[in-house]
Amino acid sequence: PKKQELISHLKAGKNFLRNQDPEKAFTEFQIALELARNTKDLIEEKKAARGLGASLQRQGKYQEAIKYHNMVLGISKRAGESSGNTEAYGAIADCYTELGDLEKAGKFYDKYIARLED
Amino acid sequence: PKKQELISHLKAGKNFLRNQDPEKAFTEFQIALELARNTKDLIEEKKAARGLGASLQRQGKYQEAIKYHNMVLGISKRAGESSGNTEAYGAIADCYTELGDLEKAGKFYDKYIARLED
Amino acid sequence: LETVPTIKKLRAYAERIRVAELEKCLSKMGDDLPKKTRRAVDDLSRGIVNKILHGPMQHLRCDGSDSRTLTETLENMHALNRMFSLET
Amino acid sequence: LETVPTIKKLRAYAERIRVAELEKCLSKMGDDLPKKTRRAVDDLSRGIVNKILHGPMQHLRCDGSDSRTLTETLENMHALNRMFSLET
Repeated sequence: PKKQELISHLKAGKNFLRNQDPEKAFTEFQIALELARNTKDLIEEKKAARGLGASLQRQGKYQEAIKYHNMVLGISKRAGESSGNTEAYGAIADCYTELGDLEKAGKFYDKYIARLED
Repeated sequence: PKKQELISHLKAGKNFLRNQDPEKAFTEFQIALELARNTKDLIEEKKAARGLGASLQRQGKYQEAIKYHNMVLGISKRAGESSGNTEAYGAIADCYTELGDLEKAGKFYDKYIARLED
Repeated sequence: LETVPTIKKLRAYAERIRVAELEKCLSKMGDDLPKKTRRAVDDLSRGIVNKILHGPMQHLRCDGSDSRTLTETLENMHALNRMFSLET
Repeated sequence: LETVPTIKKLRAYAERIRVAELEKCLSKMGDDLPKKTRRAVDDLSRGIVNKILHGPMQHLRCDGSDSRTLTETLENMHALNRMFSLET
């Protein structure tokens, strides 16, 4: 039941993102993140963090978005499995590009590119 | 039962192609083509023709391969549905490239490229 | 560093294609997909895009320590901008 | 016309990736796949590859009627050869 609630918030968040409503998406992913943490569900926690990053990015809040994309990397480390990391590195680099920090963007793109062949 | 026999020959042909045995693949696709024609199954006939073209191409018999790739285009016309045509145009162009007829190859690549966005 | 924005645009270009084709595919496959299938299809779409992009992306990030590499990297960038209409 | 062999090589390059990823995907999805699913997945793989290749392929076939176009087309070819290691 908890799990189902969690999944339905993730789904709602994705739908809001698709329909260009990143504010509402953000709220959904926040609830999902909370639920995932309570149930110690790392896989869904990662999805929520990614959704939060994407929602902020769509709103132009790049600095905050980076925080959540970094959270994805952190969860991967804790979970011992790296799914979603390639995308997270790419997204962080995209954010730094938007912020005009091409140096840092380049460093994260390098990590992203190194993982494209896996 | 006829249909099942047909499908198993198509499958065998594909497996031989995958395992770098285009001669044996050719034989399987020939049987499949015959069966497809007997049962007037245009969709499977097209798959057999494509397989024959690919088998010949792998053997370096480009001129003959073109004949079968053209057969794919002909079947599409008769069937009134164009699945596989993009690939057939590309394959014909590949064959002409191998034969050194870059002019003709270019013409078929143009048809191929025009369909890439569909 | 001049090539960094091109990396971003090329990524976005390919991602648009990936998502559009993935949604087309999922809508054909019906609703009650097993999770395993859903995941395999998603991985397929990412795998193809990532592996195709790998070469171009790498060639936008040559370190430019000698001039030939830098010139080539910029040529790659200009060609990619043209071929994928990334500047419009 | 000089670009024609590059078109062939680029097609082959992308096709190798497509087939490898598709087989990985199908092996994950198990044996008794509904035909519709099998077809949708195949279409997905072709759709992504074709749409990504469309731009580069088009820019290898500019008709070369004026010199700028011809020069650019050759530059595109050289960049693609480099980026996808098509000459080795």
